[in-house]
Formats: sequence, C-alpha cells, structure tokens
Amino acid sequence: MHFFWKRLLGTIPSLIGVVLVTFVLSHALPGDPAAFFAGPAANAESIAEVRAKLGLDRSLPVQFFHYADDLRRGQLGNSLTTGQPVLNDLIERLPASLELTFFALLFAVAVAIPLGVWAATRPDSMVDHACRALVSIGAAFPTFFIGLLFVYLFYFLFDIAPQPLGRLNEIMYTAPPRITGAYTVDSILAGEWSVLRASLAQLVLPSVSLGMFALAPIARITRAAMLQALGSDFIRTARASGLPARKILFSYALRNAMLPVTNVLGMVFSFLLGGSVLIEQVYGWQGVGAYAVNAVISSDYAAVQGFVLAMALLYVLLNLVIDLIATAIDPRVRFES
Amino acid sequence: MNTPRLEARALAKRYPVGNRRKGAMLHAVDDVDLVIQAGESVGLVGESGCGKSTLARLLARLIDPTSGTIFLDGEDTTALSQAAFVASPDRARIQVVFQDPTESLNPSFRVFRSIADPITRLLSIRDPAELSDRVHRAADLVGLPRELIQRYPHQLSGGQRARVGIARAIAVEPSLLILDEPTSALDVSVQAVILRLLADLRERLGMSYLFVSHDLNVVRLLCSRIVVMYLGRVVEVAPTEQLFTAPRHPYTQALVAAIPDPARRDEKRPRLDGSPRSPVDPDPDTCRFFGRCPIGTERCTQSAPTLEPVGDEHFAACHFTTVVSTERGDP
Amino acid sequence: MTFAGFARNAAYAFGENRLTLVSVVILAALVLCAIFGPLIAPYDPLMTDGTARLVPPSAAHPFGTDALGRDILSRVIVAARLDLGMAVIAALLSFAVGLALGAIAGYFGGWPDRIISRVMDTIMAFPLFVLAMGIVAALGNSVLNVIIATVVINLPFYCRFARAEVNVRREQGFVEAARMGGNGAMPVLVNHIVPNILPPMMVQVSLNMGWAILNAAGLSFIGLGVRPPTPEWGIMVSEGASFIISGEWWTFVFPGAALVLAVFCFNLLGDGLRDLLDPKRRV
Amino acid sequence: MKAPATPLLSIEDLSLVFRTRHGTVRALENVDLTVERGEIVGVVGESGSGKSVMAYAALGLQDAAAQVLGGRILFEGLDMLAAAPDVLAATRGREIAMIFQSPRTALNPIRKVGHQIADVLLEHTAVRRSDLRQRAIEALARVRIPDPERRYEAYPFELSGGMCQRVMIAMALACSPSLLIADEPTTGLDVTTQAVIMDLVREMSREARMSTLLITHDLGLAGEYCDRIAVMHAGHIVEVAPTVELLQRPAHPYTRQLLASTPTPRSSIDQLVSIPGQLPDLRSDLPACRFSARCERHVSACDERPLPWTVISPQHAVRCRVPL
Repeated sequence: MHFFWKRLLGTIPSLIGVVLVTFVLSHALPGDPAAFFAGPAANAESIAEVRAKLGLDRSLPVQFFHYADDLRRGQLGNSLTTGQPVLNDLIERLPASLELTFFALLFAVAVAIPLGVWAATRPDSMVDHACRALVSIGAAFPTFFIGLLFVYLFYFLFDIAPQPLGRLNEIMYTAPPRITGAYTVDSILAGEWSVLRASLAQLVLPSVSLGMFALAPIARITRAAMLQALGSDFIRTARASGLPARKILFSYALRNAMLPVTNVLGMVFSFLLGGSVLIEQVYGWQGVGAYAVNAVISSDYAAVQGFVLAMALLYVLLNLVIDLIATAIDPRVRFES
Repeated sequence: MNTPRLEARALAKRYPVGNRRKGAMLHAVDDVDLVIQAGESVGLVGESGCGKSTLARLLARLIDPTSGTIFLDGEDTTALSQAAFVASPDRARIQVVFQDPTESLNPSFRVFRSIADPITRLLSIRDPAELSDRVHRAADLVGLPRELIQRYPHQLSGGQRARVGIARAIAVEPSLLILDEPTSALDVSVQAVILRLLADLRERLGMSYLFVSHDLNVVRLLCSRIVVMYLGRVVEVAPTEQLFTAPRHPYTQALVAAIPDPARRDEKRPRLDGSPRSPVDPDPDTCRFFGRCPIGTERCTQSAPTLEPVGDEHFAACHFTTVVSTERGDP
Repeated sequence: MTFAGFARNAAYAFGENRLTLVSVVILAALVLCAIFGPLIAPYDPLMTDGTARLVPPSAAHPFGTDALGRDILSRVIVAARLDLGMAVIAALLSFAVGLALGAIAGYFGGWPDRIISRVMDTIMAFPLFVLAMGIVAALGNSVLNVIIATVVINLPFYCRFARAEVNVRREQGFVEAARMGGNGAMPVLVNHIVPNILPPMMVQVSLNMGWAILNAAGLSFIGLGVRPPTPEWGIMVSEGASFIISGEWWTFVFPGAALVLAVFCFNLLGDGLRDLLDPKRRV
Repeated sequence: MKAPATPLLSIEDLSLVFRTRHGTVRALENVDLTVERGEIVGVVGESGSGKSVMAYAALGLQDAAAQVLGGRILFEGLDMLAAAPDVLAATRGREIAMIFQSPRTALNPIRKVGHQIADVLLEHTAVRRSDLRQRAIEALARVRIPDPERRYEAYPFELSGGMCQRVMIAMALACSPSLLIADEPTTGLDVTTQAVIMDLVREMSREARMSTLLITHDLGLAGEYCDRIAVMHAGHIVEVAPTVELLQRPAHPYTRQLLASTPTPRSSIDQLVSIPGQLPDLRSDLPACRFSARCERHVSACDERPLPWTVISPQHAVRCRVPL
C-alpha cells in the first residue's frame, strides 16, 4: 500500500491551498472583515470590538497563524443566525447533504454508465441518438429549474411525490434516533422500516434532480471512452484472438474505459456539491447548503466561511478516494509514483 | 587540414530524472567528439533512444549542452546560449530537415509563409519582391511546383511536404544541413525521390550533411563516413564501405548483420539479444554495451573502452578489436 | 484553411448537423434580444399592474404575468442582456487570462509552470459553485462580483486546456523548425503556437459559455448578484418558485426555459464547432 | 513444401470497398492469393495498397464500413466471409492467429501479459484452470522470453517494444495455430530487434509447420524471410512469385520499379530509381490496370477489362498484359 501514503501526502498541498484561500477570502480582501464578522446590525463600536477580538489589527501572517491554529482546534466561530458554533451547525447538517449527494451520484452512475456503454456498442443507432439527446438536454437544465419542474409535475400535477418540504414529513413520522445523521441509515439501524420508506420517498425527487446534471458528463465520457477503447489496438488483438464478445466488452473494453470515467468523477462531485446547495434550497432540505444560503443572505460570515471550508475539505477527501480508485484500476499510475 | 565545418568536443547532455533530491541523471549524450568537414556528408546511426536525435539537436543548437563545445568554422558557438543563438546571424548557417514532414510544417501557415519566415528572420529580408524571389528560388531548387506555394500543408502529399521542409531549411543558405530521419515517414518510392534530391542539392550547393537515421541502407547512399552511437556514446566511426564490410565494434557488427538482405537469406548471422543497459547514471567504468555484447568479459566492467584508431580513418570503442598499430591487443 | 475552404467546411458541417444551424439561429435571436431587448419587449419589464396579477398566458401576455402584474415575456426578453452579458464577459475574460497563463506554463515549464499550476490546482480543490458563493460573499453582493467569481472558477479549465495544447505542440517539428528559423521564445509562442490552439480553445469557450450562464443564474437564484426587481432569468425562476404549489407554472417555467434554451444552444454550437474543426472530418 | 491439393488459405477473387462519407473507396479488387501449408508468404506494398485490409478480411475482422462485393476467403474449407460469428471466434486465435505492428498498444495496457495469454488459452483449449498459469508461462518460455515467471506478472508498459512483440507471438502461438498473420510486425522496432523477432517468427513457423502471411512495406524484409511474395499496388495483387524469382526476374513494371527504389546494402544513389506519379485515388473511376497511369509500357489493350493473369512459370504469375 505504498502508493496509498503517497496519495495521502499528495493531498497536503491541496489542504494548505484550501486553508490559504479561505483565509484570503475572509481576511485579506478589500472591505472590512470585522464588519463582515460583526454582522449587518453592528455599529462602529462593536466592529472595533470584533476587530480586536479577531486579531484583525495584527499583521497578516500573524492573523494567518491564528486562523490556522483556530482551525486546528475546530474553532470556526459562532453563527450569527443560529447562535451556535459553526462547527456544530455543520456537523448537524452535513449528513443530510451527504445523503442527498450520495443518492444523486448513485442515480447518475446507475443510469449514465449502462447508457454510455450501450450507446457506444451501437454507434448511430436509436440508443446512441437517445443517449446524445439526453446528454445535451441534461447538461442544459439548471439544477434548480429541474428541481422546480419535478416538484410542479410530480407533486402538484400528478400528486405522486410527497410534499417537497425537507427530509421527512415531521407530522406523520419522527426522525430515527441519530447515529449517523442520515435518515435512511439511521432508520435501518433502528429497524424503523416505515420511516425508511418515508425518508426514501422524500429523497427520490431531490436526488434525481440533482443527479440529472451529473448524468450528462458521466454518460458522455462513458460513451466516448468506450468508443475509444473499442476502437483501440488491444481490442483488435482480443478480437483476433477469438475471445468471446462478452469478455471483450466487459473485462477488456469497459475496464479500460473506467479510467477516464473515474477521472471525470472529480468534476462530477464538484457539480454535485455545488448543485446540492441549489437543490436543498428548492426542496427545503435541511443540509449545509441551505444553511449556507441563509448565512450568505444574512451576511453571517463565519458560517459561510465554515461552509466553504467544510465543502472544500470534503471535496479534497473525495478526490483522494477517486485517485485511489484510479490507482487500483490502472497499474501505470501505481508505478509512476 | 582545413578548419572543419563543424567540430564538437566532449559534448554531453544529461537530464535529471525522477526524484530531484537523489540527483539521478539520464545520460542522453555522453562525451561525444565529432568532426564534419566542409562539403562532407556524415551519417549518424543507432537504435532509438541511443541519443542520436539529442546529439542532432545539440549540434543544431536547439538545446544547450550540459558540457562540451561546438565549433562552427572554428568559432565557438556554445559561447552563446541557445536562446541567444536564435538571434545571431550564425543561426542561418546550421539548419535542420525534420523527421515527419506533416508534423514539421505549421498547419496554419501556407507554404509561402513557412519558407519565408526563416528568410525574414535570419536574413532580415523584408522587401516583398526579394522575399518572394527567394522563396521561389528555394521552391525551384527542391522541385516544388510554384502553384503549390499558396497551399496549406494538409493540401499537399507526403513527398511535397518533405520538399517544403527541405526548401525551408536551404532557403537561408546554410553551410551545414542536419537531416533528422528525413524519409522515415515516407513510402519507398517517395523516399527514393527525396534521397536523390538531397544528393543533388549537396552537389549543387556544397553543403555539409549530417544524416541521422536508423536505416543503414539509406545512410549509405548519401554519406561517405558513418558514426555509430550506442547508449549516448560513439562506439565506431568509419568510412562507409569499411563500416559495411569490416565493422569492428560488436554492436556495429550486429547492426550490419541485422539489415534484411535477400542475398544472405540462408546465412546464420550474429543476433543481438537482451535489452540495453539503463542510461540513468551508468557506471563510468563499465562498457555501455556490456550485457548485450556477445564477446564481453570481466574486463569490460573494469574499464570502459574509449574510441581508438583501428584502421585508416577508422575508430572503435572496444577492448577486443585487434589493433595492429598499438600495443593494445587481445588480452 | 482558406476562407472558401472554411466556408465549404462550415456549409458541410451545418448541412451534416442541422441542429448546429438551428442553435446559431436561436443564439442570434437571443443576442438581438440582448441588444435591443427594451425596444422589442411589448411592456416595460418593471411596470407593475395591480389589476393583472398572476394572469396565465394569454394573447395580451403570451407568457402571463407575475405576482406584481409584470409582463413575464418582456422580463424574459430584457433579461437576456444581463444573463448573456455576464456569461460572455466572464467567459471571454477567463479565456484571455487562462490562455495567457496556460501558454506560459505550457511553453516555459519550470517555476512559472509550477506556480501557475499550483494556483489552478488550488482553485480546483474547491467545489466550484461553492467557491463562487464564497467569493461573492466575501467581495460583496454585486453583479460585478458574480462576474469575477465566474471568471475565477472558469480560469482553471482554460488554463489547463491551453497548457496541455501548448505542451503537445512545444515538441512538435514545426515549433522546432520555427526556432531554427530564428524565432525566439515569444515569437514562437505568439506567432506559431497560439494560432494553432485558438480553434480548439474557441470550442472550449462555446462549451464553457453554457456553464458560465448556469453558474451566474445559480448564484442569482440563491440571492447573490442581481437584486429584484431587475429582470434576470435565475432570480425570476426563484421568484416564481413560490407559486408552484398554487399551480401558477408560467411564473417560473418561461424564464427557466429561456435559460435552458440559451445553454442548450451554446452546447450545441460547441459540439458543432468541434466537429467543424476536427481534422479527421475535414473534406 | 509442395502443397496438397487444397491450400490452407485461399483468397479468391476478393473485391471489397469502404463506404465513407467522402465516397466509395475501392480498397481491393479481384484479389487472388493462396497460402500453402508450412509456407511463409509475403505481401508487399506501399501504404494504401490494401495489404492490411486483405489481412483483416482473412480473419473476418474487416471494418464496419467495409463491404465485400464479391469473392470468398477459404480457410481449410471455411468461408471466413460467410461463417457465423461464433464459428469465426472459435477459429481466430485457435486456428488463425495474428500479430500486429506497435505491439505496445496491441496489448491491453492494464492487464498482466500473462493473464492476456491465459485468456486465450482458456478460451480455445481444454486446459484446467489450475494449469493455466503454467501453460501461459510455457508459452512465454517457448518464444525465449528470459525469466518467464517474472514476465508473466508484467504489464505491457514495463516491457520494451521487442519484448511486447514476443509476448504477442507467444499469445499467437499459444494454441498452435496453423496460420499466423503478421501485419508489419517489426515496424517501429529497432533493426537489431527486428532481426531477432523475424528470426523467431521464421523458426516458429518451420518448427510447427505453421504457415505465415507476412504483411510488410519492406521488400528487403520480405525478400529475406518469405518463400513467396505477392506485390500489391492500389488494391490489386500485381505479381506473385517465389522470392528469388521475383527479386531476380520481376515481371511486372511496378515490381521492377519498387525493387529499384528500395535501398539495399549494394545499391548506390545513382542506381536508385523513383516511381513516377502517385498511387491513384481509390475513390475515383479506375482503369482496368491501376498502374497504367504510371507505366511506360502502357498500351491500349491494358484498358480492356478484365485484366488477366499472365503465367510466367508454374508459381509465377503477373497481372500485366505486357510483362517484362
């Protein structure tokens, strides 16, 4: 597992970069950071107080040191709107966002990869055209617009989806005891199957609308990668060796095609984490995205900063996982390092 | 003897590889001496990765050597860095014809601009009439029909592109032309045309050639002397016929024996097996060919052979070439 | 390529792919809206009418009216200037800066490359929409800052693309030939390499434009950048969202559809351009 | 080496076109070629002559855009152009094997080379899974790959081009096929490696009495290793003859010029002859003899269809009305 540690070490520059950028965004930009942190209702006196408290009267390197030290201790400051430490707020809401993102990814991957493979094996067929149409359309729809359309169609018009108001209909069900914070997992752990069903029902529309935007890049790259793999020299060799079509398609072409697909997953996660902010807004989902939107509107800066930092750390972590998967698939990457 | 057109002394090019801290160096070209006389045509052969292309680029001053000097007509060109040499008038005196005629032409330039660009830059000719006159003269020299001068490279055939590449190089009247595998991307029938053109041009313009190729049969046609490289070093230098009939270095022997030859189809010829040693930090006391060499002994790991005279104008770097003129013999 | 050759290829590619032609026509219409919006719009986009609130699409109001009785068609038309403007300015700025940085990193390598690449990696270490939110929140809630945020998050794509394209060509024969012909580093880069990477870069611009529109609209949707009552598609969708559960679909569908149409056309145009420039498909 | 009544492979009157967006490419026209048992046959031609297209058709692996207009390809009585896909798949790798140029890309980059050989063995032979590894290692050892146990675990990128080509040969020979098709197997390899690889191919062919069809652009290479040579020009086979006879007494003007334009260890620059003109555009209307525009011996009879084979000697035939 030599490369594992190498990859882990490789994330350090990204982490430093992330911390530096969030610091720059909060401390070193034009405008008065103290005014930001003090909130919209502050007067000159309280701003000065905040400035001293945050150490903003000191030099930038010193400020950065304090900032990094606070981060190390998990001090992200207090939210003005909730009055809670930002860290607590984030921890409370993060599982909801992760649950949503996970199901969105699941939907996107489950639809896009088979579709891309299918389209690539029959170029210029109906399936191929359908795939390309879906990709073009999927990439053109703003996440929030899809979300609203789904609500209008499936809740208002056809009445087959539950009310788009959060993670669980709190009038009919009580949330399962918190273990992971993800309702689906917690309800399974608690054996509360009706709650599981209810929370899954709430999840369907938001995760499908969020997944729609990830669908396009995955299907597109799967199709392209499969086409390229199927046209490559080693597939010709496999055909000339008389290997069965199934084996050529799956264990030769698809495995090679998975490399570009894994590489595009990084971008897909970027879309998903960004899009989840909008989807949470549309569906009243009590995740970190909705929390951040409220914080932005009410200039609750510590909360916004904590959110940006948390998402960036999460994203760095996800990229590490993607990297490890790519390394597991491709021996060349393993030997490169 | 007259001042050579080009003389390289102890030329070396090393590239750092892998972890910077360990300081491992890839020895692409190592301690190479080379002389090309005025009007002479020298062949440079060796397998891929032996450093012949790097050497050609060093001599063309496209890259800076790690150490060593290059004299052009007796002047040290290495006094200037590559970046400064680009702007010097000497730049026009060495030109290169590149390997792939498709890749070596700017796809967004018409033929005229491809040939005219070096003329304006190196000879400072900006007068449109004179420029166009020069371009046409170069095109005529390589037998490129004038109606093709306003075309883009993708509208030309492979042979026509090769002609453009040659026209561009000779348009600035160089005294040394480096030919880097100029025909390896062409079909034999086109190759024949280009080779004859090159032979003809040399005669008419009196240029010196350095002809880099992996194909001994092709080099033979144009060159009077051949330099053989192996893993960054020159292992043998000999007049062409002598190199073919009496190669002295075991690598050259294998190289000559490997040329497909219907006339010798049933002969058992020496073959070279195995793969070359690593060019990264090679042991200075071991012959680079050791391990692949059919006659190598322990002695080859104790001191690396250097280029020694083994005959008239003939040099080889091997402990086991029986030499009459020196006391060094077979141990 | 000669102009006639280009025209022939263009005619060929468009004939081959009618959708690209359609997308060009629609985009031209959108650009006309962006330029002459206020002249074309049947009503004043800001004029409220208390007697005609939430009127469904009709002859008088083809797209209906919103909660304040404003004509949605007029607002959708006038919004084109802001939406397209933000995206075009952001895409062109990031294109120019990204091309310059990427070309330098790709051609010179060494420490300029390391610094530029490290900065781009750091931007890419964030989920981009989240970073855009953070930038707008830090710089202040304004249209200009939305554009700046969009430029920043788009920069890595152009920069990396240009870097890779330059890197491929740096070692190619025609670049070495240009150096043999007396071209120094900057002339090689500017006269020989950049003209050859412009066509693929333009494809990127076109493909990226749609994404830039989506980002700007997304930011407006959550209340960043544009403020009411300014007509802008994202904020109109957001305003219309509250009327979904009472069934007034036109309030959010039309501005949303305008967004989709614009993004869709830019994507199609990008695909069409890519086909057009693909040497394998040249006649 | 005299053949029994039926040749191992016979390509009969094969005509094949590619339907492309820029017109119909007449890639092969009335191509006839036989390969006898145990024989090494070379197919020589410049790029675009159709030699690779013919080789792929012999495996039933032609491109999707290819359309066979007529003729058939019989391999031990099996029509490769009409056989069912599963019959073809069972024949490929088992009875007919193929090796390619650029061996590095011809191997699956993310699969151990040993496993790739094992895949072929598993598909075509009754080998037990427990013996699979051993059999694959034996296949590697047969082509004299040093340290085959270790190489079994290697990925293609860890091996040199020459070593990859040996792996390809090991894979091709794993099931002891009766025909090996080698498509420019040494293009891109060094001359010394080329000699080793070609020696190996020849030795393996002789040892196993396997027939080999060598596709190459290098007349010298074909001249050294083949028993018979077929020369292709613009989708036609213009001449077939035993190697020595072809090299010494070429009957087709194109063959003679091709020989004269190929540098040899004895030719000089003044003897080097270039062939006037270019290959004709295969999308245009073509004359009966596709070389006629480049031929100084062209007479009006040359334009009459069909262009007949002229027999020079029992094994030497030429497609020319005015042979040398």
